[in-house]
Amino acid sequence: MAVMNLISAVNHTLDLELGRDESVVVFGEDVGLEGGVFRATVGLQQKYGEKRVFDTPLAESAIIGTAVGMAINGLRPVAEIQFSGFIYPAYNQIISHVARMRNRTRGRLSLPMVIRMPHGGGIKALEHHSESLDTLLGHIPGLKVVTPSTPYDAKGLLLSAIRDEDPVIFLEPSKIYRAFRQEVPEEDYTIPIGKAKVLREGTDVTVVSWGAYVHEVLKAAELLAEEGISAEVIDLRTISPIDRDAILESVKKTGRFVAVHEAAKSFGPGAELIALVNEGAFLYLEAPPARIAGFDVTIPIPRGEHHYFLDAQRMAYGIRKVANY
Amino acid sequence: MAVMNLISAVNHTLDLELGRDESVVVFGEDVGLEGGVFRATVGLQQKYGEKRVFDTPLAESAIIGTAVGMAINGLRPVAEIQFSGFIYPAYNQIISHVARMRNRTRGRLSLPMVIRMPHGGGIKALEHHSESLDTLLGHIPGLKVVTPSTPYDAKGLLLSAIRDEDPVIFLEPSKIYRAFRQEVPEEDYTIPIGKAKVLREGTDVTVVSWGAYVHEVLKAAELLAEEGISAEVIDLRTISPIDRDAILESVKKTGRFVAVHEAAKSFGPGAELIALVNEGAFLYLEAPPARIAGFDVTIPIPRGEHHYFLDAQRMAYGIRKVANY
Amino acid sequence: MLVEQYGPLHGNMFQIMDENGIILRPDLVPELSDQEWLELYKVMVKTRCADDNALKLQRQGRMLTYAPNTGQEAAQVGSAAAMAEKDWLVPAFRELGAWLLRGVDLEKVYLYWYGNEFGSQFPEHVRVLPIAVPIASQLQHAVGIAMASNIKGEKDVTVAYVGDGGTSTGDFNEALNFAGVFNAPVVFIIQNNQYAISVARQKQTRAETLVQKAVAAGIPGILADGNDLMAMYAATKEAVERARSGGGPTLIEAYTYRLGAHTTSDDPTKYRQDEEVEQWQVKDPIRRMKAYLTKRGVWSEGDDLSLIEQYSQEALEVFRKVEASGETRLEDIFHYHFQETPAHLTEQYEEYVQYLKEVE
Amino acid sequence: MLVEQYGPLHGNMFQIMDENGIILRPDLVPELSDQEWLELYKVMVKTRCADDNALKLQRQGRMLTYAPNTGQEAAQVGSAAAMAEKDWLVPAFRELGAWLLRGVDLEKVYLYWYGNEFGSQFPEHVRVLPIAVPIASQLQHAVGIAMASNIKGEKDVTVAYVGDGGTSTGDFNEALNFAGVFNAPVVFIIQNNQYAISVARQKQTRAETLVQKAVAAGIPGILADGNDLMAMYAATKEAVERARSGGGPTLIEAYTYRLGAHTTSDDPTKYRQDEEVEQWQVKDPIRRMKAYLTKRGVWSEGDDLSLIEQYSQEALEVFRKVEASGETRLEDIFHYHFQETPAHLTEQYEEYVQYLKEVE
Ligand SMILES: Cc1ncc(C[n+]2csc(CCOP(=O)(O)OP(=O)(O)O)c2C)c(N)n1
Ligand SMILES: Cc1ncc(C[n+]2csc(CCOP(=O)(O)OP(=O)(O)O)c2C)c(N)n1
Ligand SMILES: [Mg+2]
Ligand SMILES: [Mg+2]
Repeated sequence: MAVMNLISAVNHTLDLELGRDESVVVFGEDVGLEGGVFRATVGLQQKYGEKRVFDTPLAESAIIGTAVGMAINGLRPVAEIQFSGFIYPAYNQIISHVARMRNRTRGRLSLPMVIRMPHGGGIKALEHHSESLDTLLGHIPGLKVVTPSTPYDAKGLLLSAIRDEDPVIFLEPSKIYRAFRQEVPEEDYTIPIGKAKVLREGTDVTVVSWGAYVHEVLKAAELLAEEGISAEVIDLRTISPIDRDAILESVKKTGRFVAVHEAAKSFGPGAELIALVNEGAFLYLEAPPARIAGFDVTIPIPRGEHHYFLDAQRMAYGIRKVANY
Repeated sequence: MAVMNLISAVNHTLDLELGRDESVVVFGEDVGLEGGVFRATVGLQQKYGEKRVFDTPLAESAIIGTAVGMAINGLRPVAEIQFSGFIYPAYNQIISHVARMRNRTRGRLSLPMVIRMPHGGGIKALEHHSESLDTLLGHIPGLKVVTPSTPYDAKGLLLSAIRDEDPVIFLEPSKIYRAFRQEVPEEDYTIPIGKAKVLREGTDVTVVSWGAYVHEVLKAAELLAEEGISAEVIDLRTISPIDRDAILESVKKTGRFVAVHEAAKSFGPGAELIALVNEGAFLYLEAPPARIAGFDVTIPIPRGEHHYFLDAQRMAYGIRKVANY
Repeated sequence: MLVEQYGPLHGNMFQIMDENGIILRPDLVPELSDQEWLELYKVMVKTRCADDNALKLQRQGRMLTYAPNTGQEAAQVGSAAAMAEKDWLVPAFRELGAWLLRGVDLEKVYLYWYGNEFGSQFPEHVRVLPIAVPIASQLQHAVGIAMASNIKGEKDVTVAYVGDGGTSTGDFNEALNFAGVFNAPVVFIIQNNQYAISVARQKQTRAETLVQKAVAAGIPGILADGNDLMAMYAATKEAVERARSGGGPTLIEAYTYRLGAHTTSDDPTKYRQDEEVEQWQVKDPIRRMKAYLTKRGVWSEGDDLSLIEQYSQEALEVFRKVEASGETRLEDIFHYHFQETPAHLTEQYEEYVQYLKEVE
Repeated sequence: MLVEQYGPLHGNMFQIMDENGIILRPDLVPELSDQEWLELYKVMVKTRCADDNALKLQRQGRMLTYAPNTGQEAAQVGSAAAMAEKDWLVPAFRELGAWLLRGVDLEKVYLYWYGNEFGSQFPEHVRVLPIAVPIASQLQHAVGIAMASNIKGEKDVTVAYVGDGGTSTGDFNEALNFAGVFNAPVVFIIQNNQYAISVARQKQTRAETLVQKAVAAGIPGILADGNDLMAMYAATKEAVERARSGGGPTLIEAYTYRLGAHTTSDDPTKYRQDEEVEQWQVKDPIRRMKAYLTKRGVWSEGDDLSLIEQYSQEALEVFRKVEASGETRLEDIFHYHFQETPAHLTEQYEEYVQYLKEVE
């Protein structure tokens, strides 16, 4: 087993899959020669050649649009969008085609493709480099959206994504690209898309999060444990489709629910989770299900971003309220 | 007072405002010479000339992007997107600039502009002609999103939108463009953005909807009234920001809540409404707040659309369940 | 090479046959037999008949919105005829002639316009993409397909269509540029039918020709008479062969005219003059090919009348079948989104079935 | 007209001054006094000093990400200098020289890169847009501003910038096309600095020049030596005058080179050779203008040293002020989204203030 951080796990996984399946191709802006602005694809062009790992011109719509064509013609494209905030020019391709081609053709054309990108913020980056797309992608019928919170998960989920016969959006929490290292098996393993994971068992309140925030939530749970509040922490892993059963099971046990996310609050992913909890576990609820979320503001550039992004203390504050309700 | 349908109310309002304020300009695909594929702008180019009412090339990103520039340089652009399903190529301009310019420049540049478009479905149109953008626009900090359900509201809300110093998205329910006529005052009046309207008072359950569905909800309320269920029906009018107080006030009275919308269920606007109700009226709830929504599927083309779009009977069925819970 | 004489900046339009079916450039007539030209002619006639039939049905309220092709048959059939068997065709939404030629059943086409997704479920061997409604977005798929052919070392070429209006979009330009950079074996065909709904070609761009947009991507282009079946065939053939032999993409502007409405929802008299339409009626691609074939002695007015009769009859029968297909089945709107339908979708389906049972 | 000699398809690059400050085309030297050239030169030097200072500070961990301009000063200053007082400038994100010339305070610029939105709050009379991060999206704003000038009957011209990478985007092409159709008084300046992060210009497009992308929109264009202050001034001047007098848009390709990194997060040795950089160092726009001015007798090495000293000092002082500004105030992230802050935002703000009180 090798020790990897999240970005090196992504690199390792792409390497593995490029080696295993010659229909896999990897491309995007600065992906080839440079190996990606975050180095996710470093070394891959040298190893697999310019036909399979390549730079594209600066045009996100065409990156996704050509991926659609490649998937139709027998490849398994893994396209990189340089930052989640630059997905918008490709939004038409994603909504109108990536998500719909299979249904439009009643199964005739499927699109086994992955769109991966650094996601979320908290890295003191420029404007548009910190966006959370949970809702903007999760709401689109026909898409699967996954996000790992550890190097181990990154590998398992990315392998599932690449091997899926349908398009998968793979959101990589850039904040924790290099935050910590973990043992990651060299061999092949997958983590199922659509399944959440209980990271910490607890009895008083269910807290659901994903991506980089998971680690803050775990810290918050520690803080709360010291006060005698036992939080069950669930890593959603897949944003769409949501593993409702896992959440409901937990809420039925704890009677309380909190969603914690980076994206803006209104029409955010927390709303969906709260709705699901209402639909499936209303009678178990001992407190209003709550969300601890981004403000409904444009994510501030660096000198203000600490106001926006949540730390364990703020999460604990919000969870505590629900636990003590 | 003249009798107008919704589309003629839009036309009349644009006429009024073009006449009153020479900084108003109206443009989009087929908007000038033809007067719009739905005839929303018919006659306006003849009256106000090609400088103020004009056709653009087929490029939604540029339609919105140039509107941003016009708004910066002293105009009040009213841009038409031909169908809501064609907004996606402009999504980058909308999210990255329309919604952010004021905040980005700390108030230096504001964008008094309106983006109007036919919205929603149920008109047996081709693919991409029936989309509901509630969530995809509502989730964006910095945007206001309104939608009228009557000719009267269309005028009042559109005048507010054009006169707003900030960008407003104006979603016109195409299904009811010509569904009915109503007396609309010739003179100037506005309806405030951000305020919902109680259309029917009731005591048993609060039902929130907007746009074309409002009329089906009212029919559903009639059906339910016959069974002795008294539904309070609220027309949201503004999708973002939501008039939370109006909803909570009603829910506190009825103890039950249902959101009814065309958009897909998951991560849809109903989730946000349910979350708000949880946050603000949890202890008043006598039943799980519910949503009656579109399936999480691509909206079917005409021969299947009746499966997707809700009628009064289906709405009544869902509302009844909540009322009888 | 044709692109040298009729390229983006020469201002010449490539023509082989004039409006009366007279060959202007015998040296450039492609080497097809009379019989082969006749077959292509028949596809044009079939397209026209299918069109006429659809319009008639639409007026009877039996067909929904429909986008007619009348006037553009040569641009479609001539270009598609230049393709090899395994080549890919990527349509916009008004390419009936090309579809029919490439093996798409009229039944599928009618079924699509009738409002059923199964109309886009072509058989495995038909390498034709479904209609793309978001204008020009399909060109990027075409480039991707062509890039994949390159990557896999296969020799297939992709032929893709777009309208004059579509050339104003970002997607069009990005597609051409990608195609150039990756030397993708793709041929882009602009059906310049002079209008994008009501917006005249002159209002789409200040460029004198649309083919000059090839210059931006550094790829070759050619302006061809889109109502001249032979010119369209020859221009596309050259481009397809260049692509197949590693020469990369080509842009073809097929200069043509939409003789009918944009779609059945549209009233063209609002934005154009009758005289203009009449001038173009004279250039009708079917008329001139008929004149040519008649002069060649392989076709007659009588043949034509019975062919039209036959095709019209067939089209009507096909439509009757489509009409009998009825409404979309409920399960079909749920079960094609993913290879494995996720639980929440199944549940939504089941809840609805339950509802239907209860209200029955 | 210059566009006739150096237009998109002539393959000639417009130069007035060579790499050593020797005038090659005395007939084309714009009518500026030595003093005026010197003033422009000073802005270039100021830009370079501000850049150097920012990089130094960044290495000290006091500045965040920063995008250096070194090597591109003439392309920026020369073009912006051709504008009239009320003209609009629409930057991409690497136009420090143009900003400074057009009256944007260095303090604002540093504040922006320091990570504070007030860095984009320019005074009312400064007709300069903020940095646009989404590549090429700003060009459409420029066209809209210019269209508004036309609609209002005002004579202002808009000058907008984009990089070589940006020319591959849909937005770039749509913007040029709109500008052509609406005859918008706008001048587009491509700073072709040969790279988009690591992607070399040759990989962005198969087009031989970037200026030939003007052909797609049917607008004039000119390829100019972007390291030649005089050429950039003359080319832009002609374009601005054409725009002002109703002649519509122009595309200018400023052929230049980014001598430094893409941003401070980037290591250019990963994707380019030292020799290449060295070749371009010889073409340094400041170096050659200094040689020219020295030869004209209005400048000396000593003057230069003390100017650099002065500007470096000033830049550092400006930065110290910026650094002292500290963090963004909480209320500022809430209160600029709308003219009237809606209730839910106020509430979110208040809740957070409450939280801060409680945890204190
Ligand atoms: C992105 C997008 N915007 C708008 C539309 C609405 N629309 C459908 S067809 C059309 C005109 C297309 O014109 P052109 O490309 O010339 O093709 P033609 O209809 O003439 O075949 C428009 C604007 C659309 N389908 N997609
Ligand atoms: C739409 C979009 N995609 C990607 C990026 C990330 N990015 C920032 S700068 C850059 C390269 C820009 O190259 P160029 O246009 O040549 O400008 P230069 O940096 O050379 O000045 C990229 C890809 C972005 N800012 N916007
Ligand atoms: Mg057309
Ligand atoms: Mg560059």
